[in-house]
Amino acid sequence: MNWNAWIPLLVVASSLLPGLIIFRLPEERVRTRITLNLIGAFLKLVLVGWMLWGVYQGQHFETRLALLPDLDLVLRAGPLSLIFVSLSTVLWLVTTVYAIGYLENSPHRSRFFGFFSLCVTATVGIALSGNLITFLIFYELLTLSTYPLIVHRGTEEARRAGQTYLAYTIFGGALLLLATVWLYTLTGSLEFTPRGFIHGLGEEHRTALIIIFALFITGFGVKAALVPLHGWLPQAMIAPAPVSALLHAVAVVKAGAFGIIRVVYDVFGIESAAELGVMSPLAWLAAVTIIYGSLRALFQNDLKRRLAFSTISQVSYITLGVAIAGPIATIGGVVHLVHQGIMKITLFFCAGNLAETLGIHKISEMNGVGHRMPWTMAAFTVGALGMIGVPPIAGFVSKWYLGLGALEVGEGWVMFVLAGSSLLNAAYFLPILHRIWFRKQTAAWPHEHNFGNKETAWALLLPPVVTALMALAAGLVASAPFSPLEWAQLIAQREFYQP
Amino acid sequence: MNTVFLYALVGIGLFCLGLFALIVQAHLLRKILAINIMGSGVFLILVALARRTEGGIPDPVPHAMVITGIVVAVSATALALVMILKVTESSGQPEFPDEESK
Amino acid sequence: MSNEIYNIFLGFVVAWPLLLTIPALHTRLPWPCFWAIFPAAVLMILPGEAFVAPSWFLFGTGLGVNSEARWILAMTVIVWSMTVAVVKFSSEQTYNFRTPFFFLTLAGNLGAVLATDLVVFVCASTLMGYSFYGLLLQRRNESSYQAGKIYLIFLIIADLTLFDALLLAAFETDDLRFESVRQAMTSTADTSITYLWLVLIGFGLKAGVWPFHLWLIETFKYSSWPARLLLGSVPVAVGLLGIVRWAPLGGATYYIPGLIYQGLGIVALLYIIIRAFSRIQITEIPAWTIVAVTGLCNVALGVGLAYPSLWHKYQYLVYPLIALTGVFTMFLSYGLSRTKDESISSTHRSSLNMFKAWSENWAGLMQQRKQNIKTRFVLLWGTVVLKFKFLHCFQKWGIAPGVLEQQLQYWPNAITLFLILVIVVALSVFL
Amino acid sequence: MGITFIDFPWAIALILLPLTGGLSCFLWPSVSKILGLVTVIGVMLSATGLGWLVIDKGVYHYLVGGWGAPLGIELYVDGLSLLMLMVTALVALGVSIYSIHYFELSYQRRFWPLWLFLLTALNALFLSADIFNLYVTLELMGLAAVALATLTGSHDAFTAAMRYLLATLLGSLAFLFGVVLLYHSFGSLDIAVLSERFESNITAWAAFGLISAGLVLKTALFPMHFWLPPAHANAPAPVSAVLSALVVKASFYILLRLWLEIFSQLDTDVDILFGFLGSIAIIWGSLQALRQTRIKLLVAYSTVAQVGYLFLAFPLAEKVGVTAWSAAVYLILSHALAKSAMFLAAGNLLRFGGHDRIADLDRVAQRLPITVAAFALAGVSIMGLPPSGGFISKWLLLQSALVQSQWGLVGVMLIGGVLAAAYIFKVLGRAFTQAPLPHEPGVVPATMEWAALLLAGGAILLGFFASEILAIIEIGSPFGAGEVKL
Repeated sequence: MNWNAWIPLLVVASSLLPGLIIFRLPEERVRTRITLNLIGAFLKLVLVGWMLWGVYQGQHFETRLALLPDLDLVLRAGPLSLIFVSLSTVLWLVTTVYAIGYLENSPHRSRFFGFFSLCVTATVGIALSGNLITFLIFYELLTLSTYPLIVHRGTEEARRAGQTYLAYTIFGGALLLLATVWLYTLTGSLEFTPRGFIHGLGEEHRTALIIIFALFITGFGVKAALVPLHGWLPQAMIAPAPVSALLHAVAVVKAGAFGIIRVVYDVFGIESAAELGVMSPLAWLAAVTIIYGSLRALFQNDLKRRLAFSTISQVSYITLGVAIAGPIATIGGVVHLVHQGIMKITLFFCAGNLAETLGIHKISEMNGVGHRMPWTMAAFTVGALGMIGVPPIAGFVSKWYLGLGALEVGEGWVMFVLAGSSLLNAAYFLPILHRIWFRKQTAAWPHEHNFGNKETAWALLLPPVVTALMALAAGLVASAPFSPLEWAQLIAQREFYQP
Repeated sequence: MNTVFLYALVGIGLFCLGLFALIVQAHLLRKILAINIMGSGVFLILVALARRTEGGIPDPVPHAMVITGIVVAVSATALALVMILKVTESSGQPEFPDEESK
Repeated sequence: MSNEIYNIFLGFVVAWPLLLTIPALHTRLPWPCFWAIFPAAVLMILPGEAFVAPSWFLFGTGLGVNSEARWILAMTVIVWSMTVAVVKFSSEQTYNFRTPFFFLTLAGNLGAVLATDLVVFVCASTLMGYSFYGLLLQRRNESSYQAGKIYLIFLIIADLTLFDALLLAAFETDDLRFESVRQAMTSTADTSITYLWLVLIGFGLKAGVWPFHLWLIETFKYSSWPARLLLGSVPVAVGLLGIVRWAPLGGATYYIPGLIYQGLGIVALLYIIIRAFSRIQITEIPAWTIVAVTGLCNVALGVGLAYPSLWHKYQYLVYPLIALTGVFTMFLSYGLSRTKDESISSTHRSSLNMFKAWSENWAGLMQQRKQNIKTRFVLLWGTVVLKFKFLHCFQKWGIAPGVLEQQLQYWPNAITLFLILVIVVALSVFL
Repeated sequence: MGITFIDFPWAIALILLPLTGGLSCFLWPSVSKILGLVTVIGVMLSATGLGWLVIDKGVYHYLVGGWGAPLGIELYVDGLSLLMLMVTALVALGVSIYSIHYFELSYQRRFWPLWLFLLTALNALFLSADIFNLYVTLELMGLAAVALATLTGSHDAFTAAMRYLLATLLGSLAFLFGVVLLYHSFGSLDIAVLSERFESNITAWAAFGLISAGLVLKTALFPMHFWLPPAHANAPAPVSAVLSALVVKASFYILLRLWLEIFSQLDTDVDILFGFLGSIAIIWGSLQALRQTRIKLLVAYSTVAQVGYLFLAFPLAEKVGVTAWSAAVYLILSHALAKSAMFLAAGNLLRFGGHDRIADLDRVAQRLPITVAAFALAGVSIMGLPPSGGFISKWLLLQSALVQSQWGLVGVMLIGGVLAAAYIFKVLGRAFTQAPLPHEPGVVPATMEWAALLLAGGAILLGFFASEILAIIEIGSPFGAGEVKL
């Protein structure tokens, strides 16, 4: 029996099954729910670790189930898949712990954790998809399973945010469906192939291919929050903090960015895409998004909204890295997928801690909070500095490779975008840090909860500290084996150098 | 022009007449009657066309069909009449609400 | 001492103060600040050279110590120990919230001194720069906040400039050790000019070289004693060290940049002399001295850039010079601290006021602009809404589907449509 | 044993079982609940047996009483009719389980006989091999459906049902007229024989026009949908489910059958007309659904829109027949399951809140999670989002449209999907929020909730077994062979 053919499916199932069981659990069975969640998360971690090790040694992991007569549901573990799978798996574990602490004593937890597991299932499915239709299926599943989390609080505002989210994503999904089917009728294949599978098409399909590419980018751009398709993201911040942390900072926007990576590398192929002349518009789009997101972030007083606009800006680094279309920029883009995830989840955890422990939602209320919650705020500081690109935190490594990649292919203007964005990042993060550490507390905390002599609950404190350490480590030991950077290099090598 | 064809034309005429009445008559009973007349038209055609060759034995199948059809029509009419009563009972007039003004 | 242990010790010198940052550790240790410097002091007196670059660390970069670095290391150790001795950080109270920043700055400083390549240098100096901000704000009053803000702005711009320089260097060569970067830059003329300018500006900002000296004066005036004592060593000396380490000195001839740099240095000196006669306050003296010294160094560096042969000849003097700068300014500040204490803040406010006016103006301007942009957005949105006001008519139109649907459900219409359908379908065959 | 078991005349059982069941329910109303349920389970088993038989041995012919055409009745089962029978049985099972607790006792005795007669008519319709039997079953089905639609007994229900009755009678008559003309011209009622003898002449045109229009009226294609929304919205929930899921599909099935076997020989552009009307139906139905403030009306208009998709297959089938028709059949299946689930869920919401106004839904996502889950899952299929049967059919439809560069239809399908999402989430969004005016909740029995979820789950599961089901459709190649498959 070949176990390798089943592991990708097991990875997906390891969060699906607990999720389905949790749906039916009564609200008060807290312990069973926690156990189920953690078992699923650990199991997934072990399985992903196994796959990582296997792929490193050249093994193949592929699950293939018939979907349509000549289209299969394919789950395959390649280097690119694994980098995203590992990210979501590790962060799922961390976020589960966090969510347990965050939602303690709040209503509808079974529903929350059920959909949460579904979201992770969808994300992992997206990561492991071996062809476009599988990708599409999980992509839509992600849309659907995120919706209940956004409207989780059940307020009118939440409902409206949910409707906005759907208006954007359903529209994007429709375009993706069109693009996928169209491509299928042209090529007869949807299988992700390194360097793409559209080479065989003649010159007469050029226009069609350009339109298909544009459709893909628009479709994925919705989730990746490319300007002007970003409107849903700041609104979706109405969701509980763990959702903002894992989903809006990592899973959902990354799914979009990952889709762009897949389309450029494994559907069109860098060379064909460059030949079509679609890469530089994409790069410009990403650049505009980076600057625009940072500019908007400057004007936000709500902490989560500021972080949301920051996400819009940061996720486009990934797109930018892809669009620059050189091997080194690819490393930058792909590695930022991981780095941004770790750093941004840290920031959202900290924002959640502030809200949950002290009732702080606005930046203007954060004066002197560093004395009250030093560990949380230390983690926040690491995350924020990493976002700015301060060495040696993870963000520095991504910016390094992006800048270098741009120089390599002679796109000097990217340097200015990076510099401008860093400057803006500093302009909206450093004042927060200043408030945290150096201002005196001016007013009483809005809603302080007492956690004894600790600054907050363990389950709330541990996750941000762990992710902040991960962000530091990702930069400090960037060249260690199995580090995100090493994997990104492996991916770039596969895309650019191997025959 | 043979008699068969004449019967068929009459059938078609009945069908069209019924259809016309179905459109213009507001009273539900009249509508049901119109439907019945249309049905009769169809049956007439069916019976009329059963004789395929001049002087030959008529085809039995259309007759079977007509009998079946009549049974169906009777039951349908019965149901329709009950429903007209119900509609009249609940709304006070045997018409569709949107046609009342006509 | 075997090589292995020496190397590990090298890493430990930097890692130790970092570890001490954790409150649980340094609150338990007696005299934590002294202990933090202690390994560095040991390293200073240990003989021999060492170099460690574990392959997993950052991009395979590392730390090292040799005779040149030892000069600067010596300066660092002296300055920091003096500072500790004078101020007695954590002995004052049981737990001083600024203490972690002290350790972080120290670690960054040591890292920058011991760096053997560009990446580690950047990492360490950034760590140092940002945590020094914490030391600057020790006083926690408005004027120190303002001074700190200026410092931070200069720091960010400097870091960005240096980041770009770093990328240029990495673009030219894979090996980012100082020596190989210098060689690579010597061989590529056009990139190296850009690179040189980026380095000069970046570190010029960091070291407070004239005309970028504004932050230096202000922070000196409005920060507390430990920060003042460290000012000459921490940002300034490390900045100068950066120029020496990074710039492709002694390779190709950079005549024009060299000339400009010399000119800048001379102008700086002249400027300070003129200022000295007019309105320098006594408390600013050390800061102005620092600017003057950096001006002098600039002249020297400019000469070095313009005449590589001269550079080779007197190269060995540079490191002691930088070391002396740090120590000298430290003592100067210390002396001042004995003579005049805290009276400045109330008496001489002219310069502060000027700065404050400027900075508040600037901040106010930003605020205003923010407001403006916001109002403009609102206005724009308003006009858009107004323009599309007619869309509200559609709300009336909204009933149109309802009416149409009613018409469709109207029995005669429905049946007529049916009739038409029959005819159309039948005729369509015909057509 | 195996041989005898497989030789059992399952097809006859499919007709006789519900017929006798219905009669017994009529005779012994006090036990109608149990009788009805047993019958439906029997029907389910028979359908499974028949399916086993057909998958094993291919196309199935049965001459009732040993009499062949023209006087005898012949039953014919190929992949298409088999799938229709199976989905009928499945929906019937779900609806029957639901109905156990839905109706009060006095209504139980009226519901079960009628419902089993309707099931008889449906099964017989799908088994028929000649056009006159199709007429009879169509008429029976229509009458039973109308009677069922009046069960709520309200004024609106009677008016709607009356309209429905007149429409269905008119449609049947037109169909009968067409049948008469066909018989006159070609001397046979058997579909297979007709398809051989058929040729284009003026009587054939008239027959074509009458039959198509009659069936279009009964299928409620825009603008012939006037009778559907009020009738479906005012009927009791299980009845609405059956009407939308099966009754509308039955007339489409006849149209499809006759089109494929007989009228495909006509050189006509009606397919384009159908495609056009289908497109308008999608847009119009979705927009109307979006306008509604009551759930049941919304769901009913959604049926109008979904029927439009079925008719898109006509223009698309010109070049890629197998794909387009498979898509349509797949849509019939998934829509049958999804829409019945949706109506049942709507019934639960109505029972729970005492009303079905969307704006006044009160946190039903927490209080009726299974019902809302059923509604949502069914909605996924209706929207055509993966993984669901709706997605598969939409995929196939899009594929066949893109192959022929039918951009208009592509656009309509995409817009239709987005609009569907809009109206479904209009309901789901309110499921989480609190109502402005809270009210006393009614009790919803668990069977009613689970029945809805069962059907919705079926619609989702259809998305995973596409290749198997598409293989079943191909049995007896109802769509003709020799066409290039995609």
